[in-house]
Amino acid sequence: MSHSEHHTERNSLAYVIEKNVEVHAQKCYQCGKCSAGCPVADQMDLPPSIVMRLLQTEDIANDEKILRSHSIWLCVTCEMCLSRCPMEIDIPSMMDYLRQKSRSEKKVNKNAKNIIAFHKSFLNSIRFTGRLYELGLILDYKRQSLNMTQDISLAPKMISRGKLHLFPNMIKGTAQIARIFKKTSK
Amino acid sequence: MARIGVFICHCGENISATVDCGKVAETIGKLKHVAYSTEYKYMCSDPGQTLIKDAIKEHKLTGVVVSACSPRMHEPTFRKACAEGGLNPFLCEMANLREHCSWVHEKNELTTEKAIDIVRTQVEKVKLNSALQPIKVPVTKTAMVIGGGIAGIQSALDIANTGHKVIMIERSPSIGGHMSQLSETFPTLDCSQCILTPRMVEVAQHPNITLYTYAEVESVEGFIGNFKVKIRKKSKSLDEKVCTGCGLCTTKCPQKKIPNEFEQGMGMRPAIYIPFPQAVPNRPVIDREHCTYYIKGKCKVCEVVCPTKAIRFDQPDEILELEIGAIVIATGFDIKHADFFPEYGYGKYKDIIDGLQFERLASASGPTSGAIRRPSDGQVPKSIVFIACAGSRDPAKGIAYCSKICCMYTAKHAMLYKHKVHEGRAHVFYMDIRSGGKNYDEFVRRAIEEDHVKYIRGRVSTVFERDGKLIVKGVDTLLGAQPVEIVADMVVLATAGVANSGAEDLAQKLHVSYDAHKFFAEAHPKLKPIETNTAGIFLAGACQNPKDIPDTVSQASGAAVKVAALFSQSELTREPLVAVVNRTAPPMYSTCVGCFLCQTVCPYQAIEREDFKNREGKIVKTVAKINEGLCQGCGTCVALCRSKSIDLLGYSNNQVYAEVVALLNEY
Amino acid sequence: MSDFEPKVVAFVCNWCTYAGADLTGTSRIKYASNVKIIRFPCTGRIDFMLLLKAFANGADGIIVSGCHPNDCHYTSGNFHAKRRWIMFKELMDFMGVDMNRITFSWVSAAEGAKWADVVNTTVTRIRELGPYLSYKELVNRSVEEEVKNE
Amino acid sequence: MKTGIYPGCSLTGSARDYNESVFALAEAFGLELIQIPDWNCCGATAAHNLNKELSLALPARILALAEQNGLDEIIVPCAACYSRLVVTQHELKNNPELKNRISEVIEMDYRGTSSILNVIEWIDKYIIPKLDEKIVKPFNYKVACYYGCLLVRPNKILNYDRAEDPQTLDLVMSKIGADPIDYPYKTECCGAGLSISRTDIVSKLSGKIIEDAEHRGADAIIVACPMCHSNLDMRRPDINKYWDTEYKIPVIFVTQAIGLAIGLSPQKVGLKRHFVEVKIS
Repeated sequence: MSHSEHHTERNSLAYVIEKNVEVHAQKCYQCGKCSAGCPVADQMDLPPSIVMRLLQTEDIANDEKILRSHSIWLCVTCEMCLSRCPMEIDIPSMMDYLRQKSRSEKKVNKNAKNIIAFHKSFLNSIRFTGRLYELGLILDYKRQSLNMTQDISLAPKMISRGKLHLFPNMIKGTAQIARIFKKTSK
Repeated sequence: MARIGVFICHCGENISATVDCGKVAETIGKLKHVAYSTEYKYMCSDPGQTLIKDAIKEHKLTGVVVSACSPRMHEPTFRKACAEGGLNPFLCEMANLREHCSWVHEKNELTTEKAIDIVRTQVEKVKLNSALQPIKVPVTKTAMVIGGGIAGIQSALDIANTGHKVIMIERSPSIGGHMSQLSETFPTLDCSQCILTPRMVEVAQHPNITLYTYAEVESVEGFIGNFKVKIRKKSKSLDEKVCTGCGLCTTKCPQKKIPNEFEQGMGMRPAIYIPFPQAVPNRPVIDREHCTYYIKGKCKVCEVVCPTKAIRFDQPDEILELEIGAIVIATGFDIKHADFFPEYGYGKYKDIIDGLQFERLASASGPTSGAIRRPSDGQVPKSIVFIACAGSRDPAKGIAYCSKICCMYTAKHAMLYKHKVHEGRAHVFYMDIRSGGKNYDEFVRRAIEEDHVKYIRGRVSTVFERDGKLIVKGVDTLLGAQPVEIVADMVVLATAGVANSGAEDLAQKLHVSYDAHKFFAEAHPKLKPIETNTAGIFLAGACQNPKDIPDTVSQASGAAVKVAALFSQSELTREPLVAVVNRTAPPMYSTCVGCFLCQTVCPYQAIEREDFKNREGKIVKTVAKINEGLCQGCGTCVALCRSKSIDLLGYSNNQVYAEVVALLNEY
Repeated sequence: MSDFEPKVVAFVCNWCTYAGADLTGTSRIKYASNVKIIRFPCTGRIDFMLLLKAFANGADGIIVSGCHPNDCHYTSGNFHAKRRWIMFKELMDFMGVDMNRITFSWVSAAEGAKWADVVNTTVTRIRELGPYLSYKELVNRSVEEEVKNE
Repeated sequence: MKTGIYPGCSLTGSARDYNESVFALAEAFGLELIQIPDWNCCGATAAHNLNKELSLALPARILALAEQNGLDEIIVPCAACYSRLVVTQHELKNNPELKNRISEVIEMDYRGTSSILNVIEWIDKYIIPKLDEKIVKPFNYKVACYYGCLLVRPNKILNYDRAEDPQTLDLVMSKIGADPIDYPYKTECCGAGLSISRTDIVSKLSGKIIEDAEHRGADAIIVACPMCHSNLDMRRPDINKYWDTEYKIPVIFVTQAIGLAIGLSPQKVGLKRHFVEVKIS
């Protein structure tokens, strides 16, 4: 509470995060336990503890590095980091925030293209039907990612096991869902 | 006509940065009865105090208000200055402008207004202060040391060597404490028992020291110089005078499967036992909780084999009542154990041990005779991972502080391992290496440079077992958080040091403060680190916070000096802030109606009866009277008195009413 | 109402709450400046008639705070305070004194942050309740009546 | 009290087997489960990755529908949906302003009063008390209980079981005769939402989970989350290709295992729909 009063003129990413998701980057003392437990840290360009360190510098170039990183999209929100963090820093909430900021500032990392394409396809699917239409999702994702051959063998097997519907399952409140999407998409 | 002097302190900028001291001094200067009002940068400095002394004479002051820090900090300083200036010290009050105002509020008008109110309140109070004379009480020149670890031992020996009597209380069957469990000590790697056991023997043989082991404090009453202590000597179920300590009973006891406390659970002991070979006193006790006779009503093997017939199954606990002048608390600490760590398996893996267990493994007198063998299968581990800061600096686990000793003993453990198992690999996961102290950092460097202990900066996320090995997952934060996975045979956790069990209970019996972690609290973090806030009770060692041996020993000697200083006087002067029952002219004698409700609530038995007799010697009235030697000035009797006949000097009804009225009304 | 600054008096014991409030200062934790502290050796010393005195003199709220149960520097002063407090509370309730204006709490010498919390919640509550005019009116009226009667 | 059920999208498609086993159990134990009428998708990972408000609004609509229909208690078999619903309830409870805003977005009254049960809580409450008398074929296998992430984390919010080495699923399994092994991968992540977009990562992570279970001699991996199931079962060919292995250990929903123990047919509990053949039965 008293911090924000001292730093009202700041506009660093750490400050914005503090204000929006109440995650205090300066709490981190770089023990690395988050990175040590993170299932995808070895794939990341910036493991979680490094993201925390970059935030602490409050340096514009470092803030850019974070928003343009692949890491924020690789985070699978498994919550292991938060669960073991000695300082109880809510990294998963911070990652959610960083993803949204990275997207709204058009700084999305190129390598994250597929991941975002999938999320978008997913939301597209439920925007119109209310529920996930798995076949539609796969087709839409292929269109968005231009990844035509992936999982080509999976679909027939799913269909044969009754796990893939050929047609969407529309709910009654689709209009309401559409309005929810509209109202929240500012 | 009151003439009050008011002195506003800036405390450097600590007060003046948020309070307009000039305005306060000016406003106060205009109040009725204020003869002098001024401000100064440091009132507690020598020129500051001189300012007060001079003003007392120059302005013929009848009362002084020093508006500065908390009276808990500097009241004695300024009362002394007033006395030197020729004013009765009890005509000086302090207004707390720092802790209760400038440090807790923002800089604005309201804060300055509050400062003025605080000062005004004290001005009104001090007008009603009366000149008091200190009370003299006798001093019982016997000290009690609670705890027989290295802190208690050092303190007891130092006090005893000044020629005063010492009673030492230890709750386990032997003195020695944690130090007796240690293998070698940093930074010299000399054997812990070799340097400790001579001291233990000295305690036992010292003519001025009376040792009670297997004993605990039952209750404490009284005050500095005059404590009345009850000790419970738990029954050892044998006659110590008859027992020769031959130990035959301990070898014949059929119950042999009790986890050995001294070996940190890594060995077993019988129900009748001597904790360790060098124990002082070297006499066994029967652990009644596990003894077959006490559980099932038959066995008595020890009684049968005892050559001197020393066993006493029906021996009761004994309560001793002691007169004590000063108390040293030296109850030590405990550590967290492996079961405290969910991410390291909740203690379910036998080969994840804590630091004290490693000490026992490395100790020549330990369960493996000093060979490093892992508990699960007795194999010599080819690789050990040491995890520093296990539980310390971990607010999520409720322990935000640094345990201070772990960096050093972890380096020592890794070194000892490398000395004993040359081909072994030792890794230390650490966050920071805190090795301040004489030859300490050199010691850590030796571990790294000469003994090739691999230090990895990072906290371990998890440890689990697979194929009899322990998989340790961490990162190297100095390599950009690169994952590190070590397959180890054993893991040693440098677990957090915590308050000893029963610390809170003991603090309540002694009426001393303790902190949020149940460590005993010092009276002042810098200037009174040995005193508690209860006069006559001192601290030594790790009962205050985790400490290493040199720090513990230093503090223990410091506590001894405090006790010796107290015992150097035969009388003690005490603040005369005691209760008084009023006296009026006969035939009333006092407004006291003699209900003696006050007697029932007084915690110090300080309320006596006084009879008034007429000329014929017949008792016409009996009223309450305070024994000022016993009264501690809590004032409970004052608030309770129905006839308003009791008042408390320094906090009289008139004074507190004046404070309330001043605080709430315009001036 | 927005510029109403409540006057709150705190009656605290020297050993726990006063020391706790010192710790609040040492830790530089900020709190509302409406509270002014009067120090007693022990909560056992506090005569609850003082509370009425404070209200009569214009207090809008009162805090009474001492050591936690079992932590009393004088062994049992806080127990007696607590016992008297319970009786006093009943009486005050009966008389129509607004008990929402009084906070009774335990703050130890180690609880600097708790002291700030006790102060802030009390001040916020009193701010919502507004000035304690009804008590002042009651007292003033009775004084006038007394004068008339004479 | 009526118990509602929020199946979630997976259970109507790729996790039909899970759905069948939940309803088979409900039928066998005479438990009524009322589907929340007109339920929608909870938004899953996609929503909270891209749009925080949406990630609260979608679950809020589901909860509001449950309230409207008088369903004070809802079982959510999918661990991911369970997590989203509980987290939403928690966030809205602690932020009245946000709660009003979300109410406005979903155009419904939201109170946040429903009690949300995960599948193990439901089993503990309704099935365990009547289980003993029904067991005809004890599930005598060594099992690795795999909880995944979202059943136990964020622990402070879910407040269910312990975050490290949880035990509830193990206890349920031992009740039907199984022998749960010490299994350090219980709460390691399988890769979850990256299944389609980064199959390589999922293959890698899920492969480790399977490898350790096989290494410790487990006969089956027991799960309570459709996402975990699809990553460990449907993705098995990808996993075996990634690691160059031939892992054959079946992945079974806890509800399927209980079904088998009380004598339901493999068909009835959906075992025939698995990709990795289940030889247990």
